[in-house]
Amino acid sequence: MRWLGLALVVVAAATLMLGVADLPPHGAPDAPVHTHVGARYLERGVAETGMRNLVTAVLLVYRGFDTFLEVVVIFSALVAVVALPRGRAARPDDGDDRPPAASLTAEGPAQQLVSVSPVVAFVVQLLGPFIAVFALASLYRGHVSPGGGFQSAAIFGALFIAIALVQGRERAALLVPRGARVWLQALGPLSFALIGTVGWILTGAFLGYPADAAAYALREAMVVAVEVGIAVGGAVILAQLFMAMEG
Amino acid sequence: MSQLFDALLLLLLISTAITVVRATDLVAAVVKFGLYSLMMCVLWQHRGAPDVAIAEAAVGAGVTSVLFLLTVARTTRVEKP
Amino acid sequence: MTFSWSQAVAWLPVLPLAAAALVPIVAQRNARAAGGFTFVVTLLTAALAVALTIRLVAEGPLTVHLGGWVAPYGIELRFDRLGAWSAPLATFFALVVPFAWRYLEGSVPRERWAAFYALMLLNLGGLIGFSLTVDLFNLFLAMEVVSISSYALVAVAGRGTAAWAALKYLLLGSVSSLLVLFAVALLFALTGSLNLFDVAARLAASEPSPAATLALASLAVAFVVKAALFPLHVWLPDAHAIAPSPVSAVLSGLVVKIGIVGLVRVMQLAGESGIALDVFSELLMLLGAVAIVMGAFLAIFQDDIKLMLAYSTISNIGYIVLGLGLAVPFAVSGALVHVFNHALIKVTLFLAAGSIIHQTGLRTLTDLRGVGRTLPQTCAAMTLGAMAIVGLPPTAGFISKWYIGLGAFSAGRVAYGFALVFGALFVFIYYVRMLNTFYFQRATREEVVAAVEPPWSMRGPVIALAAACLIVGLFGGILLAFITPAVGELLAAMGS
Amino acid sequence: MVLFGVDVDYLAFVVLFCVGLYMLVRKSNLLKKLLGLNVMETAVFAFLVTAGMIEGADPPIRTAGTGPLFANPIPHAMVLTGIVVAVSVTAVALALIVQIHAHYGTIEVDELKGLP
Repeated sequence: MRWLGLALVVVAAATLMLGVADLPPHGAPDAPVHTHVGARYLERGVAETGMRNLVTAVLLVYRGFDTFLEVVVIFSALVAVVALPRGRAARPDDGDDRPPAASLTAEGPAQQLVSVSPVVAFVVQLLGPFIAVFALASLYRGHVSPGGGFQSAAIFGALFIAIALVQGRERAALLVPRGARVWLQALGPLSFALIGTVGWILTGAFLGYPADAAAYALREAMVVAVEVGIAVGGAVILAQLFMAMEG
Repeated sequence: MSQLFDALLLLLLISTAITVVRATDLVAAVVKFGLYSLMMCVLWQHRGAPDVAIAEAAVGAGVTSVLFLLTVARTTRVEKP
Repeated sequence: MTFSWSQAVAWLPVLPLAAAALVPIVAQRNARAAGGFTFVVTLLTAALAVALTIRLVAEGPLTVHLGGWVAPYGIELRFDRLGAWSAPLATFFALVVPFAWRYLEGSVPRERWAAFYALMLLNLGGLIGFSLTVDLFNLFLAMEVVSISSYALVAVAGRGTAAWAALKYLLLGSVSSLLVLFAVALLFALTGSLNLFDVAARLAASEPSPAATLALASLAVAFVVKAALFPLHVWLPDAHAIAPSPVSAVLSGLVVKIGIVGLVRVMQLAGESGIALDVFSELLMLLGAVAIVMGAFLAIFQDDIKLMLAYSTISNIGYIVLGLGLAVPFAVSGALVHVFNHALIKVTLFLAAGSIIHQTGLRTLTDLRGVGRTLPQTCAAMTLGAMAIVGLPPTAGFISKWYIGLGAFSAGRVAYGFALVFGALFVFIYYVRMLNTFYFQRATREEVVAAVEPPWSMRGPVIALAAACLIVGLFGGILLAFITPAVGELLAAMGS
Repeated sequence: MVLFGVDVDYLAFVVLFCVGLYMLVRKSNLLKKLLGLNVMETAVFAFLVTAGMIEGADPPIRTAGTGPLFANPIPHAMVLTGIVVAVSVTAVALALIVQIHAHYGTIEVDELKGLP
C-alpha cells in the first residue's frame, strides 16, 4: 500500500513534466494565452466597464456569474460547518481521559495553545483601525487600484480573527450582531441575484450593466452594491466560520 | 537580478514545503504552511498580481492557518510517526 | 425590458442558489417553514425547467450569454438536449424534499434542518449549473458547489462515523476537483480561452500537443472519480449508505451523474478539437465492464439494504460508462437514457428503503424479514424499483440496458455484451433475495410486525416515483427520440 | 530560465504539486493530508499566475503612467476565486476532522481504519 502511494507520486510527477515541458515558456507577450480573450479585456475593458483595475472588471462584469458561484461556494461552506454538530459537545463526559480541549482565544478554557503576548495584543490594537481603513479603501478603490470586494472581505475577516484572539471572542462577536447574522451572511448571493435582475430589466441580459455614458451613475451604484454585498457577506461568513470552529 | 530573486524564492518555497512535510509538531507544520503561503504571496506580487497577493496574504496565510490552528487545538498536536 | 426565454435559462441555477441563502432566514421563525419554502423553490425550478424543455423541443437550443458578453468573452449557458437534464433534476428534488419533511424528524436535530434544506437547494443549483454551463472555469465552480454541499449532507445526521465517511469522500473529491482546476488552467495556458467550444476550436487549429492530451486525460480521470467508476469507487458505499435516506437518493441517483455529464463534456472537447483519446476510451470500457460485474457481485453479499443499493449504483455507473465508451449510436443513446432511468429508479429505491428504515428502525435484510406484509404499499414500490433496475421488460431500466447491449454487439464487442448479461444475472440474484426476505419469510422482529405505512408526505413521492418507473418503461421510446439528435451531434464531432 | 528543457517556474510548480501529493497519499495524519491538499492547490494557483504573466509587464490596472504591457487579468480572477474555494473546502474538512476526533479519539488514518 505504501509503495502504491509512492508510485502514484512518481507517475504524477513524470506525467506533469511531460505535459508542462510542452508549454511555451512563460512571460512571452505573444503566447496564445495573451493574445485572445485577455487581450480584448485589456484593450477595451476600461471603456466597456468603466473600471481601471481589470481584475475587478473580469470578476464583476465579464465573468460575474463565476463570482456569483464563488460567493455561493463560501456560503455553502458556512452552512456546511454549521450543519455539523459541535465536536466538543458531541461527547460531553463519557469517561474518556483526554485533557480538556485547548483554545486559541483569551478566555478559552484551561490550556492555551498559543499565548498572546502583550506586545502582540498592543500591536493589534494599535493597527486595528488602520487595517480596517485599508479594508475599506480596498473596497472603495477596488476598481482603480488592487483590491475589491473579496479582498476587502478577506482583510475584514482576518481583522476579526485578530481581534478575537487578542480581546476574546465575546467582544469580537459584538462586531457581528447576532440578530443580523442570517441576513448579513446571505448578502453575497442575494446582492448578485438582485443586481443581476436589475441588469436584466435595464439591459435585457442577466448580470448585465448599462454601458451608455448617461447611465454612468447607475452603473456605479450597481457595482458598489455588489461589491458591498461580497465584502460584508464574505467578512461575516469568515467571522462566523471562525466562531463555529472555535467552539 | 530579478531572475536571481525569482529562483531564490522558488527554492525557498520548495524547501519550506518540504519542512511542512517533515514537521511532526502540527502547530509547527501549520505555521510553516503559513510561511509558505506568505512567500507565495510575495512571488505573486512580484509576478504582477497584487490583487491575488492581498487575498492570499489574508486568506491563505491568515484565515486558513488560523482555522488549522483551531483544529489542532481541538484535536491533537502531535503527529504519530 | 423584453422577456426572452433564453434569458430565463440564467434563472434556472440562480433561483435555487439565491433561495438557499434565504432558507436560514425563513427557518429563524419556524424550522418547519424552511421545508415548505424549499419545496416551493424546487417546484418553481422544476416548472421553469419543464417550460424551457418545451421551448427547446419547439424551437431548438436556448443559449444565454451572461451579462450580454458573447462567448468566448463571457460565460455561456446552454439549454440543449443534454442541458435538459436539469428538468428531471429539479423534479426529483421536488419529490425528495417533501419526503424529507417527516424523515428528518427522527434523524436530524431540529436546529440543523435549516442547514439541511439550504444544502439541498445549493446541491440542486450546483447540479443545474453544472449541466448547463459550457464555460470550463464555471464548470469547476458549479462542481465545487455540488461537492461541498454533498460532503456536508453526508455528515448532516451527526455521528463520527458519518463524518469519517464524509471526509473520505471529501479527500478524494478534492483531488478530483483539483485535477479539473489544473486541466482548466492547462487548457487556458494553451489557448487563452475558457469557453469549451472555443478552446476546442483553438486546439484544433494549433499543433497537436501532449499538454492538451494531458489536460483532457486529467479531466477524464477527475470525472471518473466523481462518477465512482471501479476502482475509484472506494468513497461511495460508505458515504451513500451512512447519509440520511433522502440524501442517499440524491447522491446516488443524481450527484454521481456529474461525473457522467463531465465525461460527455470531455467527449465534446476531444471530438471538436480532434484529440484522439482511443487508449483512454478502451480503458474506460474495460473498467465499465468490470464495474458492472464487480458492483453487482459485491452487492450480493451486503446485508444492509442501503449498502446493497450503493453497490448497485457502482454497477449501473459501469453500464453508463461502457455505453459512452463504445461510441456507437445505440450504446451512447442507451447510456444517456440510462442516466435518467437509473436516477429515477435509484431515487425510488432509496426513498422506499428510507421509508422502511424510518418505519421499522431496522436496516438489514436479516432483520427485515416479512416486512412486505406489514408495509405492502412501500414494498410494492420497492418491488417495482427492483424490477426496473434488473431491467425486466415493461419497466424503465429495460430499454436503456437493451440499447447499451445492442451497441456492444453491434460494435463487435461481444465480451462486453456478455459482461452486461452477467451483471444482469447478479443483479437478478440479489433483488430476488431481497424480495424473498420481504415477502416469503416469517417476521422475526417485533418492529417489523408492528410497523405501519409511513405518512402520506413520504408515501406519496415513493408511489409516484414507482409509478413513473412503470410509465417511463412503457413510453421509453420518447426518451430515446429526445436524446438521439444530441447523440448524433456528439458522435459526428468525434468522427465515427 | 530553462532547466532540463523545462521552464524553471513550471518545474517548481511540478515539484510543489508533488510534495503536496506526497503529503496527501503518504501521511497518515488527517491534518497533514489536508495541508498537502492545500500545498497542491497553491501550486496550481502559482502555475496559473505564472502562465498569466508577461516579462516586464505591469499589473492589469490601467492607471496613468503604466503600460504598455499588462499582465493577463483572467488568471488573476481565476486564482482569486480559487483561493476562496480552497478555504471553503478546507473549513468543511477541518470541521469534519474535529468531529472525527470527538468520536474516535484519533485523527490518524492508520488507526481509524481498524475502528468500526
